[in-house]
Amino acid sequence: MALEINIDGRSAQVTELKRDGNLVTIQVDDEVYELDALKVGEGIYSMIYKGKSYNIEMIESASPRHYTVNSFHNSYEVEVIDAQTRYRISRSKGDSGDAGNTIVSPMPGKVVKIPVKVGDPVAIGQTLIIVSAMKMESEFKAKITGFVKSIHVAEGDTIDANKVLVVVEEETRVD
Amino acid sequence: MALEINIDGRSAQVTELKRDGNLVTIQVDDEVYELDALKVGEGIYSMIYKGKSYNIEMIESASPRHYTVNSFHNSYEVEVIDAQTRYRISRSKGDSGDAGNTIVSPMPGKVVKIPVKVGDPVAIGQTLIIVSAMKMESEFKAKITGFVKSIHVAEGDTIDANKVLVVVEEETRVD
Amino acid sequence: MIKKVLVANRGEIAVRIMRSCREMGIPTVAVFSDADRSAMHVRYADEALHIGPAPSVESYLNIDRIIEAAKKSKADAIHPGYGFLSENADFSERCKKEGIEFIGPNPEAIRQMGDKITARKTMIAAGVPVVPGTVDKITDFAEALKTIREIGLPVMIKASAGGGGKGMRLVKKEEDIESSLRGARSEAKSAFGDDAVYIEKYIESPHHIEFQILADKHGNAVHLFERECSVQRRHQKVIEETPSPLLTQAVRTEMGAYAVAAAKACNYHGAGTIEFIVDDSLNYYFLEMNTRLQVEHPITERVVGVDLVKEMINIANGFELPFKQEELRQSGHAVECRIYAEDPDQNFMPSPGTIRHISEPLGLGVRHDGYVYEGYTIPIYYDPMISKLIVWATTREEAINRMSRALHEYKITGVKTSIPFLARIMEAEAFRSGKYNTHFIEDNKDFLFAPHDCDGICEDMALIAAFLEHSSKLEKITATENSKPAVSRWKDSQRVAYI
Amino acid sequence: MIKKVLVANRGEIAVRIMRSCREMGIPTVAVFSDADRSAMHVRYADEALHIGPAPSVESYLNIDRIIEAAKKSKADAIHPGYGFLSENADFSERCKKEGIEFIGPNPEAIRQMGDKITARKTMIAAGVPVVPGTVDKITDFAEALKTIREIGLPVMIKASAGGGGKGMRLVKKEEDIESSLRGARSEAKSAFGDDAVYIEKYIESPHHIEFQILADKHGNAVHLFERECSVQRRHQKVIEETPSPLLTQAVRTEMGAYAVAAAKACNYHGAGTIEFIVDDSLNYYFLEMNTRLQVEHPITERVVGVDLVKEMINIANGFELPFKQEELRQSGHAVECRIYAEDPDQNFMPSPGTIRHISEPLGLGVRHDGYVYEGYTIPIYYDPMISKLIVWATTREEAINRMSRALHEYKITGVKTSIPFLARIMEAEAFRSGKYNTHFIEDNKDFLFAPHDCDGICEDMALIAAFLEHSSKLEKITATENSKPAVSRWKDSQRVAYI
Repeated sequence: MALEINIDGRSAQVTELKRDGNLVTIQVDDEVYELDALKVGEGIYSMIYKGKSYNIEMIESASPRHYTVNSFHNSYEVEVIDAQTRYRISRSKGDSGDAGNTIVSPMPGKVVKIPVKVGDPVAIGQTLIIVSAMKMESEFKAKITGFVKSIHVAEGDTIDANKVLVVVEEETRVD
Repeated sequence: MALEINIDGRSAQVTELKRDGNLVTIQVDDEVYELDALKVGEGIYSMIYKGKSYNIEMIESASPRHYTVNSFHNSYEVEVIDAQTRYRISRSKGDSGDAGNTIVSPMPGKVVKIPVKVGDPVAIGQTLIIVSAMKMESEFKAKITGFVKSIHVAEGDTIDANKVLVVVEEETRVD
Repeated sequence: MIKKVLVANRGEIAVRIMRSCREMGIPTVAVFSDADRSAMHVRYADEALHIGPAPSVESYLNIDRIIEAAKKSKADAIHPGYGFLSENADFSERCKKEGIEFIGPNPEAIRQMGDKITARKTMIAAGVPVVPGTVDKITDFAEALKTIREIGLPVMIKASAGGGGKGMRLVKKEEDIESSLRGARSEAKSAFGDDAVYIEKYIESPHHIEFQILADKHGNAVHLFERECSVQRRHQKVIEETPSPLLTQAVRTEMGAYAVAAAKACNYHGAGTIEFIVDDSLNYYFLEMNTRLQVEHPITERVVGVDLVKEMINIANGFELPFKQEELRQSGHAVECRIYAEDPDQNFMPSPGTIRHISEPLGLGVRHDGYVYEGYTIPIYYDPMISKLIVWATTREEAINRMSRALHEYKITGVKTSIPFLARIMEAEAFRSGKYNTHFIEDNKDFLFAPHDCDGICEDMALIAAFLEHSSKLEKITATENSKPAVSRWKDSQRVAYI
Repeated sequence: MIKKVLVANRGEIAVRIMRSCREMGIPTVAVFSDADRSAMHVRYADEALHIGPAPSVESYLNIDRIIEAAKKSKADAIHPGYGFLSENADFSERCKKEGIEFIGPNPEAIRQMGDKITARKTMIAAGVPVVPGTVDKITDFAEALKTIREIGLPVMIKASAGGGGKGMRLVKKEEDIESSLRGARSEAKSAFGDDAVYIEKYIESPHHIEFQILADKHGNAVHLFERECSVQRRHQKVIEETPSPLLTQAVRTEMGAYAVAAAKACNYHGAGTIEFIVDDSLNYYFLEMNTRLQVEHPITERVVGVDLVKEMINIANGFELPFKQEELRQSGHAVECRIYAEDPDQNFMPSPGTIRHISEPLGLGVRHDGYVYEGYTIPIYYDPMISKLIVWATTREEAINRMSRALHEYKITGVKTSIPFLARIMEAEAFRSGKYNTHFIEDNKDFLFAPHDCDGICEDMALIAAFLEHSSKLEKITATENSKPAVSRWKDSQRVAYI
């Protein structure tokens, strides 16, 4: 199996060459890793590579193709690029679709600013909306590159938790 | 739904009268309990009854009908008596069957004594075999009432872990 | 004697209070909102009562519902924790009226210290140093000049009617006084139609240092030394330690005496905290008093060897303090890190969600005060703090190394946390040397937010883990698909082709 | 200076050692057997090497494989923990030969104290009290009589060739000496053909009290006071505390001095423990020396404020002890409970299995040294100890209440544990009053194994929980069945009818 995976802007080709239980040989771009990789708990991996022990924690994001991965003290945003995968996973989850493109308020608050409008092209990391809650302002940023499809609130609105705020439409990709 | 449940020798009839989420009304023999019962984790229940908070921990035994239940500081051995249940669960688990009647060595050791022979009738709690391991002797007792179906080791044998030692055949029950 | 305590709070502090009650053999009553049925404080308490919907104003801030719950459960005392109703004088008064012991100060003390102007005047009367400045507005130029010279530079001139930075001037040099004063007044005049100003001493590199006090109902009061709370973001404390690396023994003794004087000045009883602002030259000024238990109280407990919640309950019971000032000592060094469900890389945005896996930090010198468990969903309605990690060691250096170690082994999946950010602070030179003030995070942001260097191997390991996790997910889905009836397969292919 | 430590152990002690190494900035190497790939010490270490199959003799006890792993990982020191190779003189010697620092005593000290007769003779030579008795067998009646009168009653007369209770007599009264001696000798003669006997002082209500010592390579040695270890089952410690409720300050000082003398007598360096047997009248006798770190070392660490593993590493590095005897003090009270995966109601049978859920005890005064995590399967090959729970408080009573509280909040599902049994001990009058000896569990078994009384409500709650768990399981199965093709339904009905 091979997957194209984006990590903090870098796009890497990851290919499994061999697997024997938790002993795997995996190629990451030009580098071949022979390692002992064991899943020891929900989202917890123990890796032994060249005798060194690494602990990796995965946090699945709202979207099934996005992960936050803690490796040592670093935290990486990881996105799997694979149309087939995207299709299969979204289908297996029913109609809920890929939530990565939908900004939902995690808590009740007040809309401070919406620096985009419907139809605007947006890039990963671009601020879509600023919400004030728990005595602080939170900036919600685009997790994908695409276009603003819809905006469901206005500046100054008081919002409930779990309300859809902004939806971004992903750029269509044909494989 | 109603289940007959054995607890430390007492046989109780437990019937669900009403359920609205975690608010349930359950009758235990003659007593009717209206309570708030919430499963908060694997085998962990939080119960609020008449304003009091109870924490119950369940440990599933080898058999799907047997549980060890910790309630407050007490520990109870619980057995669900229900032919339909027994059948369904054992079928859903494939051919592994009901393991409650099979004594398996949890660790390597040496057989010290086997006080029963094939064909003997045995009662719950009766000692079937004594094994010495980790510098201590462990008595393995019958978890069900029935007959000794087979004995797979002899006194003085050195045994490996996970070896079947004694099998008890359950008394057949027709509902 | 208190026979049953209702804890009018939630989260880690509710559980922490119940722990001490349990050790004292006092049954506890939890109250919970719709969002908190599965919360640890409900599971931990001997009794639990539902008090209303998720929003705090309808539950944890609803005095009537809480009093009702206390009566229903026959609780004869209420511990308010911190936040919520803990500094609400009306609640303390209501408890008194209902014959329920409020485990905290009397309503008069809460009111007196809750109002900034009254608190400031009380402290001045008690001889406690306050930030020098004018209390009343100044309209006369000559008077303003005189006041500035009395206070000494640097000062901040602020428009009395102002806000938003208009009519505000920071004056650092003698030669700028007159022009700044003129500029501030004319700007204030044109912006607000009023040229009145007030003047405050400007503290350039402020340290936030607070003193813990305990006072009984018999007029005895002691301080339990200081907590250094200067590591802050958005005026919220992130890391606290004791002893403060800044204070000298002489200044500590002085400030402690003032803290006791402050408590006595408002006829205080219970546990309280006197907050000071301290400059690099160890000038210190009363800032405010918190008339409650503080989030960071555990570091004091560890270094002084006192259970503050038990002392609060004993004080509420009318007991005299069991120790005198001269019997109290600071032993070793303690550090606390507050663990938040938040994303430091996204401006500390709260990250509520479901906890999937926790590895708690354990071992020598580690105290962990938390309330979340695996499978628990952190509600979106309340504070995003997950837990407090407290370490103790014989020296400050060892304590910092121990905190690094504890943070290293503290792993949570499911939500993002501040753990990696806190670990980074433990490595920052300014923190390790003890030379930091409230500007610490801002001053060190390049270091604190820089990725760790591990020769690309961490990144590749992250990629491999993501690959394994994702591919096992794909395999599961494929397995499920293969078991479906064949009839839908053709349709699938069609859709795949057109995507 | 030690640059990298290989920990030749597993479980909680391996992780505990790695914690201190991490705090010191020393990288660690884990070794693991086939059964331990997923164990915490492998995850915790900086490096990890596989050393062999699950049985200890082929892995953790295999000196060659461990030395090989140390060389491969370039570890310049090995910490053996407790158990396994920790008291193996050959291993210590081999390390020395390979140029690897063994973090523990030299092989000569291990050998000298490992052999009971040599140890006893060394102690007698050093003036340390040993259990009075004859070392060589006695064949002469008059000599036996004389020896008994020297030792003093009660004594135990044992057949020199004997075993199984034959030829054994407990003598409590003066008038029984002669008849007992005759009886023992004639019984021994008929049973073994040899009437030689030996005589030992009989300690009626023995207490097991041990002293922690630390000695450097420069001849300095101190003791870190005692640990009371009398709560035992099958000669295995269950609960330890310090200070001992039995000792007086005068006896403590005496015993401590003897412990230091014992360490010096065998030219010891590192951490070690001198075990004493103590009777109700505070007569004490050397029992044996453990030439390693003890399971129960954390209670000493807490009360004295010392990290024993760090001290061991510093000693191995050749440093002098950083403190003198007169600088060490006991502060407050600490208690440790050993948490085993076992079933106290079934004669403490080990209960290996997979951990499904853990709620760790947290909060003030609690230290937890564990290594299991949710989803971890406790292997059947090694010790069934899951963790050690250590509490500290200002007084013994508060420490016991705190331990009760901590045990109450410590919940594990998946395996049976000794937690409820330990909680019961904390409520036992004999334990609470401090009046207990090694017969404690046997003497109090009626209380310790009796169910808690809660008016039948606990039993009904257990029934309700079992009902809910089982019925939700049934619903899941039913749901799965309903999604199956209809063709097998008829067959199902047939089988149901015939069951």
